[in-house]
Amino acid sequence: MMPDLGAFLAMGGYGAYVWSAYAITGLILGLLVVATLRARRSMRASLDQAEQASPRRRTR
Amino acid sequence: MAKALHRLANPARFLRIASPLLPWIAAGAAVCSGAGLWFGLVDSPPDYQQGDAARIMYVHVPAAWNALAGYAGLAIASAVALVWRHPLALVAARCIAPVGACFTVIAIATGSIWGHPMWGTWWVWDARLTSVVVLLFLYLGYIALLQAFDEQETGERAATVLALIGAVNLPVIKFSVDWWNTLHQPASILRFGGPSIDPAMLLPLMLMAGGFTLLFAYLVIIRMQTELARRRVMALRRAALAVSQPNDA
Amino acid sequence: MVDTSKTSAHMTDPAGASSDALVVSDLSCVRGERELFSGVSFAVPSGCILLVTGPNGSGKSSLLRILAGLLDATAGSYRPPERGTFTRPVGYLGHANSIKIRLTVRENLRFWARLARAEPAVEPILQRVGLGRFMDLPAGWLSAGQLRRLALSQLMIADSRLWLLDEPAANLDSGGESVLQKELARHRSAGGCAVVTSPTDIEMTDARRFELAGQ
Amino acid sequence: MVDTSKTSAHMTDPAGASSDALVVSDLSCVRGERELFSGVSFAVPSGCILLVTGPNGSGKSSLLRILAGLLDATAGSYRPPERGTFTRPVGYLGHANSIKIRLTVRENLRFWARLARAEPAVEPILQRVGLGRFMDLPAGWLSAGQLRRLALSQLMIADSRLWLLDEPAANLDSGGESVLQKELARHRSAGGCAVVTSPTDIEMTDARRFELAGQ
Amino acid sequence: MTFFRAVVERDLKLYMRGVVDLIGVWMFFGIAIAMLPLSIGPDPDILSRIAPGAAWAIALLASMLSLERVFAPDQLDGSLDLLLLHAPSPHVLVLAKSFAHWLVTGLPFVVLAPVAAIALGMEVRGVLPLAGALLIGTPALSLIGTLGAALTAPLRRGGILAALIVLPQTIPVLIFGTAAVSETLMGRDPGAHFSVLGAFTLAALALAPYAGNAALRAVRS
Amino acid sequence: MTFFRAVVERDLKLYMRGVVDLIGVWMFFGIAIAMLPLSIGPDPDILSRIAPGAAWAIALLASMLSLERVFAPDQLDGSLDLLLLHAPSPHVLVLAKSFAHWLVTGLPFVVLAPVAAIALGMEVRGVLPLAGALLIGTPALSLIGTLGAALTAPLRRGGILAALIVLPQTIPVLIFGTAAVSETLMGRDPGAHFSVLGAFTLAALALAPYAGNAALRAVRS
Ligand code: HEM
Ligand SMILES: Nc1ncnc2c1ncn2[C@@H]1O[C@H](COP(=O)(O)OP(=O)(O)OP(=O)(O)O)[C@@H](O)[C@H]1O
Ligand SMILES: Nc1ncnc2c1ncn2[C@@H]1O[C@H](COP(=O)(O)OP(=O)(O)OP(=O)(O)O)[C@@H](O)[C@H]1O
Ligand SMILES: [Mg+2]
Ligand SMILES: [Mg+2]
Repeated sequence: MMPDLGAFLAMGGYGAYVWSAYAITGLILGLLVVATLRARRSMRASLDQAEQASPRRRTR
Repeated sequence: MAKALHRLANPARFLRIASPLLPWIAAGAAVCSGAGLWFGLVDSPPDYQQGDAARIMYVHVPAAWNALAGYAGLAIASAVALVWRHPLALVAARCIAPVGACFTVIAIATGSIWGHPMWGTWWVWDARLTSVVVLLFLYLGYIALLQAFDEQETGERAATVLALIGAVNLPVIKFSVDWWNTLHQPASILRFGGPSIDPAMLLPLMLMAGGFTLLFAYLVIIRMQTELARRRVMALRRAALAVSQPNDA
Repeated sequence: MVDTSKTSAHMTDPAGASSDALVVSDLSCVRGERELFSGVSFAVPSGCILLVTGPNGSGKSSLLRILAGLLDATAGSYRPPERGTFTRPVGYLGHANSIKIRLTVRENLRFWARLARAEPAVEPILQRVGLGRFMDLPAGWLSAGQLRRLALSQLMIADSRLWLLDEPAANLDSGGESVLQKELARHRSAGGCAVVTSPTDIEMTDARRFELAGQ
Repeated sequence: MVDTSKTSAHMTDPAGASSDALVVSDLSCVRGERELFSGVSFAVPSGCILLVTGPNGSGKSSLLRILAGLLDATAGSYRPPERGTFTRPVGYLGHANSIKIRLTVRENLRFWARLARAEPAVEPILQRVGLGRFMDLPAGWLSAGQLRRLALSQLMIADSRLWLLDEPAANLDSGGESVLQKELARHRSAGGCAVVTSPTDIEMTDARRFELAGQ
Repeated sequence: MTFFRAVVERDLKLYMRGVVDLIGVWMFFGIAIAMLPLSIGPDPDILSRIAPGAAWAIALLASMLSLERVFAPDQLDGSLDLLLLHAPSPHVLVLAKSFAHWLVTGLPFVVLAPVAAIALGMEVRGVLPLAGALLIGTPALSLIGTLGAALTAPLRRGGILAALIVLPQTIPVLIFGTAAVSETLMGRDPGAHFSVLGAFTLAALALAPYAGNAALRAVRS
Repeated sequence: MTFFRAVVERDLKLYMRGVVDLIGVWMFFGIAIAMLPLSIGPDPDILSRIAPGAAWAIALLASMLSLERVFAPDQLDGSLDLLLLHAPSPHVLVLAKSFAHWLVTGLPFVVLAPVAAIALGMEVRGVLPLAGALLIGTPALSLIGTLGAALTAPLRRGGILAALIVLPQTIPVLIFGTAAVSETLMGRDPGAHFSVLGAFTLAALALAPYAGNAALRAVRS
């Protein structure tokens, strides 16, 4: 199915356009997913911390 | 405190229901987009008119659809929040906004890239393009207002009112812009496609649209989980704060 | 979370209070997710002054803003007195003076007089608070205590039954304080009532007291 | 124009005062074409507190602003004390609190600490004024008295020899007032001096007094 | 009605006392108009074509620029509390505030903009439609703008945010307002456009008090 | 220098505290650019010709819009007194204030304005001149603007006249800034315009601290 990687990448002369469109989409969505997951992870960490510290102690 | 607990009750139920669904949604998004990419980039014919440039469509159009649907979701959530005072609706609205804005940016960026080979320019002030820009600003305005207040609740109430004003106005804006364009613009914009899309192109388009929509849902739910966790953290911190006060004068 | 309320402070039975009294029942207030007070109940009949004291941050201002309708209570209810022979039911003087520095002293007061539909005899009132000589100066030139006097005169001209005064004596000299006392006496003898806050326990003849404990 | 000065208030001979004293000679001030005071002379040596009283509008704030270099006197002169072992010669706390409501309490204080080149140990000072629990809240959430405490801590961190305090106790509760007294005592025992205004005659142990008569 | 008049008159007085800011707004208008020939070049044909649109755009920006003065100062010095306390209903307050804002930022442009447009070379028969369109359309700008101002009232620097959230909502006014003029200039009947513009303003007039009330309640805390 | 850095960093933090707020300025710019075609029509030819001028006008507007934040808030809450008390000299304060203002309202436009101009259809070879002109010219806007801000801080009328004298000084910046770009686009040498622009900024840099100092003294009375 991949006889000619070069032709595939060239996209009939529109390669730069097509690939940059996909790249931008991938980049934005990738960053969004990573940021979203990271935020959840760090928030869960602080939740654990806060729950351990409560109800009597300050969490600093 | 009892009231605060009561307010957490609904979100807790939400978490119980949504969390187990997440892996399935993620898998669905991955499968749909993967298959969409395969059919879109490899296993579909180039468009007879636009050649391979038409493959941009498989990211552009789903992103644009999601951007539009996102604002509808935002407005509905805001209306629910305002009318039924459902706390979860506020959380949903606030979490939809950034995701929707990102999809709007993608639609604009990919459309712009597509426009260069097709129209010979990155941008024209045509009705649809202009209204997408306006949509982006509606999202950004909502986010900005949401963040502008020290007290989160105040920001939420303000942004809710704004979302509803925007929702009432959106059709009017859309109509005006369309109308404005048809009046002024006999512009030389090539219009592509029409309704008759080759089924070989329709399949990847639909797959990608499904994948993007699932991804949208996935992101929103995770953000809601994060937001709910953040609220609990704040509540716990404040409760702790109210109990201990060793060194105060 | 600590329960800070002094629910013992019922002064009359709220249910039986006459309609010319401010009746507060079981009010509580949460701000910034911290409970300031809860279960606050009292009544202030006409002719009566309630002095609300409590340390900084105990919620005195929040309580007053709730009574003025400017802030929503978290729970509980209150009923302002009917206006009776007065023009308006409720008047309010907050920490901020509500003064436009670009207008003159007279213009400032005249505006509030118009809003309150009081006859615009602002001069005698300015005389009473000791601003007679400053009437035509821009309010931005007033000293801190003079600004407070001007803010007080706004309340005096509005002719409301219930006065809500948030630390009215802040920045006032002894002359200003006696003006305040005199006006409060005049107000109560006309059948008005008032809630006055103060961070320290001040002298106020014949006033009931209510303490917010803070935490 | 009325001469309102109390020139009798020389406390030491200005000419012979040592360089660690604030020396004021024959100061007068005209604002808005009205003379507020004239011929004001006094000295405040280190370890000494001067309490300036006077009715509203008598010119207390104007005097303090002159001493801080924020306002030009119409006539007369003054010499702030040398900084000696302190970081700065003069510190000032006006009616306004100089607080940014969008920054947190800690951030507010840290900025003033930086400007004063003080080491940024803001936490202990916030504890001392009773804001320990509020350090990470936006300053806009503070109550009136809490804001005043924060403004006071700005002065404390700057480590100036001469403190100029314009009605520092406004809005403070009794806890706040005792913090203020304690800090003043600490300051004077470190060799500092202070000019404090008040519209009413307040208790201040071991302070000299100066009255602006007003008109 | 007493309340309405009292508030409008006071606001006018205050706008006039702080006249620097206003002059700033009008000056911006002047500069922007003067800039146009500079950047487009003095081609009279192009200048006259864009004249009505430019006048509208600048009137719009100027109106948005001054939103900061509608509620924020009153919020800051405590007056808003008292205004709400005295208002027969918050709706009246919102209307009075919009009206005063319109008097200083909308109405002047009804006169100024045609002058500027003529200076840019617009045909004289465009004057009346332009003034008319502005007269009909600018109240909607002020009404919508007041909503933004209410939503950002407690913010120290809400002005830009207000402009930001309001501008997209004003697009219909801008489009129909401009079109009404250019239709006339092209010799067609602008009646329909004027009707739409009027309908929009009426709708804003009907809805703004409620939305403004909701906005004020939302941010008061 | 410590003082300078401390003030700049604090002001930046305050501008950023609503990052929103700052982003607000940029978004305002974006919307304002987007509104232009809506009012003067989507004709690419006209749009591309007014692009550099519009970018400059809106940069000016955004810069002027935020002047209110330079001194007024500090004056209002008493911080200005303390800043003056701590400043090694008032000149440093004026410079620090201008610099912070430029960082948030000038610098971003050096990047944003060319993007916007391209969106309006300006030829790509105009990008560098436009960015360059903005880089050279916007500091003058901030410096002159800071003066205006200092002059309008007091409540007495004295400031009005001064502000009216100061603010129009921004017009030459605008004119030469636009001209530098359009000259390039027309294929001519813009060197002279750039020199004049630079001279303006240098003069502003040299004079503003003194004028600003004088203005602040006037305020404090
Ligand atoms: C920056 C430029 C562009 C923007 C902001 C944009 C925006 C949008 C939006 C919002 C939609 C969804 C509209 C709907 O379904 O009702 C859409 C759909 C579409 N766009 Fe674009 N677009 C841009 C450029 C382009 C270009 C250059 C092309 C191709 C030459 C293109 C082709 C399409 C197609 C084929 C659809 C699907 C049409 C349909 O479902 O009816 N777009 N675009
Ligand atoms: N907008 C707000 N958001 C969150 N918390 C707030 C807000 N305003 C006030 N608070 C908090 O509520 C508490 C009570 O404030 P309030 O102003 O009612 O106190 P107070 O009794 O009037 O104090 P003071 O004597 O200092 O005026 C304070 O701890 C304050 O930090
Ligand atoms: N900027 C100004 N221009 C003209 N006159 C002013 C100005 N500021 C204050 N004044 C006047 O100067 C007088 C003294 O003001 P000042 O603020 O010094 O009084 P004060 O003694 O501090 O009073 P208070 O106890 O009320 O704070 C007042 O009568 C005031 O009207
Ligand atoms: Mg209070
Ligand atoms: Mg004073």
